[in-house]
Amino acid sequence: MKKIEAIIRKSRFNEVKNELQEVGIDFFSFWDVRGIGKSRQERIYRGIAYDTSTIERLMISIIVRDKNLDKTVKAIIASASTGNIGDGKIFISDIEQAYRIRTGEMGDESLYIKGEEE
Amino acid sequence: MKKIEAIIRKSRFNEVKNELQEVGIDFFSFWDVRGIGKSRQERIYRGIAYDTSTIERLMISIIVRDKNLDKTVKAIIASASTGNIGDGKIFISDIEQAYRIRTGEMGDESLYIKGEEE
Amino acid sequence: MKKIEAIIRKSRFNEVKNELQEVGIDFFSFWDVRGIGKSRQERIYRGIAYDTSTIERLMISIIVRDKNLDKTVKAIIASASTGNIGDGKIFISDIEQAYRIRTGEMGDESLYIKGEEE
Amino acid sequence: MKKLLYSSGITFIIILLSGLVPLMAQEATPEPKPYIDAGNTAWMIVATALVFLMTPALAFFYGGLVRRKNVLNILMQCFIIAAAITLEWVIIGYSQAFGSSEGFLKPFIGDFDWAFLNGISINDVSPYYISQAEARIPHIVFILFQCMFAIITPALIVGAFAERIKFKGFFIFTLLWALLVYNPVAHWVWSADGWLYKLGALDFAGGTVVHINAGIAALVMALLIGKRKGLNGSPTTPHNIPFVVLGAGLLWFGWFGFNAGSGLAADGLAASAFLVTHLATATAAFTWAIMDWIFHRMPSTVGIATGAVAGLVAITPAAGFVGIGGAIAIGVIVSLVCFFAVSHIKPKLGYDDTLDAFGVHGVGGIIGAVATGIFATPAIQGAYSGLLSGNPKQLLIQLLATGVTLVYSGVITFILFKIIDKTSGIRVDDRIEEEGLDIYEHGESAYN
Amino acid sequence: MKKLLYSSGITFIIILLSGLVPLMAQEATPEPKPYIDAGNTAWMIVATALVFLMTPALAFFYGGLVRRKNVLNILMQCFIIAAAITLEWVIIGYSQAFGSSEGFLKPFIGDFDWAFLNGISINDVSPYYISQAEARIPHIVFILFQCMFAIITPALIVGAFAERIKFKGFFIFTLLWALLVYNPVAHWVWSADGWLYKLGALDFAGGTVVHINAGIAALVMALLIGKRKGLNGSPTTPHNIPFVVLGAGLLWFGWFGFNAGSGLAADGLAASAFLVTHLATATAAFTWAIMDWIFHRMPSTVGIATGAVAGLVAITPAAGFVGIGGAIAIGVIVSLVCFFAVSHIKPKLGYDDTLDAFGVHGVGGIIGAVATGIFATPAIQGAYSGLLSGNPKQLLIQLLATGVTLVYSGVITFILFKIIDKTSGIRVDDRIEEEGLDIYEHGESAYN
Amino acid sequence: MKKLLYSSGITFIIILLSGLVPLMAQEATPEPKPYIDAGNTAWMIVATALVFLMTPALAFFYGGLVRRKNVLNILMQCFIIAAAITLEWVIIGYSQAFGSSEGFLKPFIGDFDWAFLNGISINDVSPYYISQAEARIPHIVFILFQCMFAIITPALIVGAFAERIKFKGFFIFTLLWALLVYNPVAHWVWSADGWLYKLGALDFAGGTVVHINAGIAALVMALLIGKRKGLNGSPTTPHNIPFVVLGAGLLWFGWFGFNAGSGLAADGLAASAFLVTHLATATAAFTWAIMDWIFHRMPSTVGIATGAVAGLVAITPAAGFVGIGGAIAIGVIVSLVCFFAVSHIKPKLGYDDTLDAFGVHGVGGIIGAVATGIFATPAIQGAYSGLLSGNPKQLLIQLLATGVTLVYSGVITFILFKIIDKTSGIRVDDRIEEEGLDIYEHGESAYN
Ligand SMILES: Nc1ncnc2c1ncn2[C@@H]1O[C@H](COP(=O)(O)OP(=O)(O)O)[C@@H](O)[C@H]1O
Ligand SMILES: Nc1ncnc2c1ncn2[C@@H]1O[C@H](COP(=O)(O)OP(=O)(O)O)[C@@H](O)[C@H]1O
Ligand SMILES: Nc1ncnc2c1ncn2[C@@H]1O[C@H](COP(=O)(O)OP(=O)(O)O)[C@@H](O)[C@H]1O
Repeated sequence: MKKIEAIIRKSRFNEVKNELQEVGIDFFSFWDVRGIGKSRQERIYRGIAYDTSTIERLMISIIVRDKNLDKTVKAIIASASTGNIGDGKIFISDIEQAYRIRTGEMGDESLYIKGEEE
Repeated sequence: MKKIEAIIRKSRFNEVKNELQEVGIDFFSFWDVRGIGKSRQERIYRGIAYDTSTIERLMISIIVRDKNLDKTVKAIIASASTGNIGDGKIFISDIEQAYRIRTGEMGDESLYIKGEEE
Repeated sequence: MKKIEAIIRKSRFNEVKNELQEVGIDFFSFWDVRGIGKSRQERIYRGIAYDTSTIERLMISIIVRDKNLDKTVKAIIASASTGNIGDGKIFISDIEQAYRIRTGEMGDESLYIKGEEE
Repeated sequence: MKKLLYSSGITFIIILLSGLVPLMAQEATPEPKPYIDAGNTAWMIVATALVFLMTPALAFFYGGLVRRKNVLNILMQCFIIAAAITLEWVIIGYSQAFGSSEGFLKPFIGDFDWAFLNGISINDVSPYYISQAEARIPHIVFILFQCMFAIITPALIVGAFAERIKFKGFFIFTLLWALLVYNPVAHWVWSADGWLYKLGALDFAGGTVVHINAGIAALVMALLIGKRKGLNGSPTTPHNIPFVVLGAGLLWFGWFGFNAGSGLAADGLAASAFLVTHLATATAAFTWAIMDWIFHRMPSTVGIATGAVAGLVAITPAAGFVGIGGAIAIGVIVSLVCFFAVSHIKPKLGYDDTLDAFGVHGVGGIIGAVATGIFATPAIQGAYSGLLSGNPKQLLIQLLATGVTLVYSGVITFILFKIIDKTSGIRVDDRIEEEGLDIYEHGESAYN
Repeated sequence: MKKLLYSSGITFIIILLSGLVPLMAQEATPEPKPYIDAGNTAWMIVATALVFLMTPALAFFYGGLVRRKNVLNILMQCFIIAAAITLEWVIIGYSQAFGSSEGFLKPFIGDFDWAFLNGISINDVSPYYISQAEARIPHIVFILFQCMFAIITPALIVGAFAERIKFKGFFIFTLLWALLVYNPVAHWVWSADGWLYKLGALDFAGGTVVHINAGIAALVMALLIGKRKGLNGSPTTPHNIPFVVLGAGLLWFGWFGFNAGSGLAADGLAASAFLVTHLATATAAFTWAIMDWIFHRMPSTVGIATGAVAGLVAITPAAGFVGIGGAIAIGVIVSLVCFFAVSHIKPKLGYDDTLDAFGVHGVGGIIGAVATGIFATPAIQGAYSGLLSGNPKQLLIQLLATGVTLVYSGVITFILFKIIDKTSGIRVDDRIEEEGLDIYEHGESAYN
Repeated sequence: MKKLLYSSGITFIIILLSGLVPLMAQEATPEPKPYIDAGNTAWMIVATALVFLMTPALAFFYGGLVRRKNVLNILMQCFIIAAAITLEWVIIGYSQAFGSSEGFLKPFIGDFDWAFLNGISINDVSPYYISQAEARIPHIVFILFQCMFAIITPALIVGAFAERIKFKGFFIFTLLWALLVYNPVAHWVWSADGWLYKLGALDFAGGTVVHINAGIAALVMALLIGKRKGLNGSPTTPHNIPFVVLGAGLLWFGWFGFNAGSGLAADGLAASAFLVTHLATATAAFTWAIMDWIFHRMPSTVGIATGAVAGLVAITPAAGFVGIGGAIAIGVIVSLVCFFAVSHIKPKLGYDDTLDAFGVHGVGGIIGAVATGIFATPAIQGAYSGLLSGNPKQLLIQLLATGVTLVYSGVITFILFKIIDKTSGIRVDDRIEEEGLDIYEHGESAYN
């Protein structure tokens, strides 16, 4: 199993979500993050300017079975890209074990619903 | 050392926290995430329905020494499960190194307070 | 490539950010987390006290090339430490692959901007 | 429930036995020619707007206290009450509450003569007045002022069954409750024909009609609908305490209209009502903070806001009758009692009144109604005095009015719950309760 | 656009042909000695403050609906409008809108006599009045009351181009629009010299001057500035719905000043305006909830808030002329029409009126203006009646006033857009739109 | 500090030397029979409610500016001030501030005659009035109106030591400060016996008594309590800017009661005060936005909100004395000066006045008090004129009043700090400062 962590633009979320569903990825989690980027933007506070440019991004975390890794990455790149600086990154890492809390199922099994396997 | 990432129901948080303390896990971090699930729920905006079902979940991240892995996972499954769809998942991955910022201690040592080892 | 996850005090964020830029780490993501710590603090709700002490921390996630790992960790420890309990932790794990969404570049290449390599 | 029935029964008997029920009818003295006075009208229009504002204020007070997944449900309930009860009030409510009828029903409910405000025209002078016999306000202003009371009362109940009620069931309940409970009780206490009014029950701005009435309905609903899942009685954390404070602040502000407006004129009585309202509220808020400080070594924001609301509730029926001493006493007492009701008694009894609609409004209203019978002083309005001014009768009358309201509102609420539960259903599915009412009942989430 | 021009043209012709344009000049009857009445003044000072509050309220209503990254931009726009238009109004606006001038311009615009409120002193009695000939308010209060209207009108437009306009371009547009559109149209309709006023157009509190005027400007701006990037027409999720409700609640509250204040006195007319305002709003809110319920099996919070605002808009021009029946009818109609305008027509036409400034204020204002011509009844103000009271002329006059406002405001807005677009530029860069206007236009982010 | 002492000393001497201290006592002309007027009472009741609202408004203005972990602490401080000062005011404060006493103390402080509002009854007419000798308001309304001023003044100070003060120490300080600073200074300036009043110092709505008084206390507290940890002087990011705007909007709204109510009647003077308040505020807000625009190429929301508050502060003492020209001048000047005070002078001097309580209220109040001496014109109130109307004396008197208030409030604050610091302690532990006051001082967190 692999973990895919993608940092994407908030405005591309709908596209990414739809594209993932297209390729059969139905479950994932996401949350708001802020990114530090190169392009500094000045902040103002009552006439004092200070520098803390952060940009809002969405972190998407998907754990997939190995065989689904490629298509998932491709789906994200295809749907999250705008071609402009700031499109974000995708990082892949290894997951040693997974459990489904409800049933206690382990491993690959915990990641799909039996009988619904695409 | 292993990282345990558990996605649980917000309403089970207190149970999970207590259960973890039972088994001696005193430190962990958590934050709000949203999950995409299968059960779609319609959204309404001024008479327009559109589909973006997300459900609120809590992500818990715990880094433990290898020997504590099993009991921690068990504690979470026991306390977070309701038996209904949506109970969430637990994912295990490897942590190569850990540091305690305050002291600079590394490795296993950074994860427990000396003299308090359970 | 390595992932560095640091849980730090919110009040040290500016120092950490500046220190990271000093050593050439220009990109990272962060978000709010809550930590469960040992020092319990009572909560009150309309005359009922209950116990759920959580403290606010910042999670910083940085993916770096292997050669940058050490200096990054050092930079964080140096800038995030106050010497008091609660300074937080740093965890290192392995990243197998990385993509830049905008260009589709993979691996180390996706982590720096060509021609700007420090 | 049983106990309540019992004790109010006893009260009733006492009063009958002691022959204490002379018709101390505050009959309208024959007045020369009432006219619309611009100054009084100016104040009462504003007071009406202020009372209106209390419903959004309450929505925020309650909305901040619930969990993040249910805040819109609260706001929505308050909002639809504002909309639907306004219609109900114009169509039929005002006529039933403040109109008169003939025969047996006269002391109990009005008829349909003023349905759709029929026959009430733009320059009519209000037939109701309190402190100025001639310089009055337009009838329409009185209708509107009362409309805002009719709105906020069912909105108070919302706190009891928050986080687990079906929107449809809630809506049917609210509408029926307004028709079957609010309108009659308002008639009893405030209509010139009402039997409690004729008996001499004092309720300046709505202790009985508004707070006791809503409070007991809240208790019954909380008991019947049952506890929220998976809490084991531990309180949930308010999702947005600044909203609670915003709500409390706006309630305090709007309540000046509620109480100081209830004299229906801009005069010394309004000033006095304003003063005791402000003072009792400050005292109650401060007392609650002290209790927190004593019991937990630190005062909490939710606590002080709750204390303020408790003070506002308790002074409401007394606002036009008591002086500074009474106000301070009421503030201290209500805060002490509500503090224990909410923090000690409720957990012990184990019902789940989510936002303490009973613990604050019910208990606070009862204290206020009773305290009116104790502290009313002729220094404020010459005609009215309480126990401490040598008129123990008043206290008994207040107890009677309280008891009757508790019984009536409690029983009808019980019946309404049972009917709605059997027909359209009243409690949401577990899954909806878990995931939040906002998404499943309204298709929205509050923060995105 | 074309259609609008066309139909208002026809209306114009009809009126001319049927010779329906007698000067039904509501000339001031020679009055004894007007004086400043404390009661009326008390109410109107408060009404002025209430109308002021509507601009922050609108800021929250709109601000809650946009995405998190653009909320400050909305708040900032509303805030700077409040600041800049106040200055503009005192310096020149009031004089142009309500002052008189000589010769050809007299029916169209005032001159500079009252610039800097020159010659208006502290104890002057308001030359404008509606329902009380003698007991009036200070002139300064009238100026201030109207100032708040001048502020909120351009603030309404903000909803149309939200999330993608340059602050500088927006600011220049707003200032020019106030000078070239708001002031003249206010003069036409409300000045004693205004040609629409003399024609007998009825606009109690600003259906034509405020809502139609702003609504059509909003539509033109939305069409010209183009859609937001990357949405494919799907609506964005409001970032903070409690703020939307807070805004709607405060708008409802403040609107009592807007409408019940527009009679400029604390009397029966104010009461009646308050009543129909409250009733139409409640009806519209309720109707919208029902529509949501029918079409989506659940009522939404944003929906009911939108319905309430639509009701407030539509009753505005009618508030001093219609009775209860008219109010309910207006509430139902506006809610139905706006519901479909927003949920069906807009998506089909495909323009991106971000927060439905046209769909709610434009459409609602038109319905209100027309409905005034239909439902106005002499039971409220003896001199005015509409179609259903046997005066079809009024309806035609209302249509004419509506048409003229649509054309004039639309055309000038078009021209202003083109000029500003060519000079200082009006749409932000893609990157700024993507990352949010708050950071790039104001150097701040809302929540930290 | 030293400088201040010095310069106010000089002022004092100048005045003494030039023999400019004739008793220009504005003695009450013997009036026929004052009575309670409904119109004036209507307005003043509402004005009182509006001033009350300013404290919650301030709580949000301040609360939005602090970091997320300290917002409840701010709200709590404002809330408990509202509660405790109300009690203090009724028990003793009003008597000391507005009562009279005999002998040496007469010009400096009232006695205990009116303690617990003893002897003041419901239909008493206010002994204080400004613009209407006979048609007055109830005494109780005056007491309440002034109560709200007594509440907001210490609440202003909160901004200076935000994010690092012990709740207990804060509370003791506030109570003592109200007794030892606010009540006497109010007596000096506003009581008919007060020495500054008799000297002819003008302070329409509280420039000296409220803003300078609180501002200098804020500065002293900020200096003594020391900087927050770990900031190195860089400002912290406001955690919720919409709350800041909400607070500023409600402050602007409530301030109409503050200033236009300070004439104690609904008349031309109230209208004029409303006008100059609104105008100066708009001007100041706009000016600040322009400064932001010039210095940072973009106007910020916090900036424009701060500018508005600065304008409100500065116009306060002048509201009943200046015309349009004066209002615009004051708006521009205060915004320019406060902008630099906050953005340039404070960072250089290096004290940590968290929310610029001194930089905005202190500096703004001084500007307002002085400007009153410059711009006061007999066109508003015939008896009062300033430098530009040929009365340089007034300016000197204003400087004297300002200087005396700065010295007195500063010195007593200094002493109070030292005493409390030594006894109960005043600064929280580092750990609490780091983790936030909300959890450690109140057992709550704002958002969950
Ligand atoms: N090495 C990294 N570690 C963690 N987050 C990163 C890293 N690189 C980029 N990000 C995140 O991705 C966001 C966008 O990436 P960026 O590099 O600006 O886009 P692009 O690759 O198009 O230049 C950043 O704001 C940051 O949140
Ligand atoms: N493969 C996954 N990757 C990331 N998050 C997941 C994954 N599977 C589930 N989740 C998270 O867990 C939540 C609940 O899981 P779900 O599969 O609905 O429960 P159950 O296993 O009981 O059917 C989801 O809403 C989502 O946030
Ligand atoms: N093993 C862990 N897993 C996840 N988060 C942790 C772990 N240990 C500490 N943290 C996080 O770091 C924060 C601070 O760490 P703490 O141990 O209190 O500091 P210190 O090392 O100085 O004693 C905690 O509140 C928690 O959020």
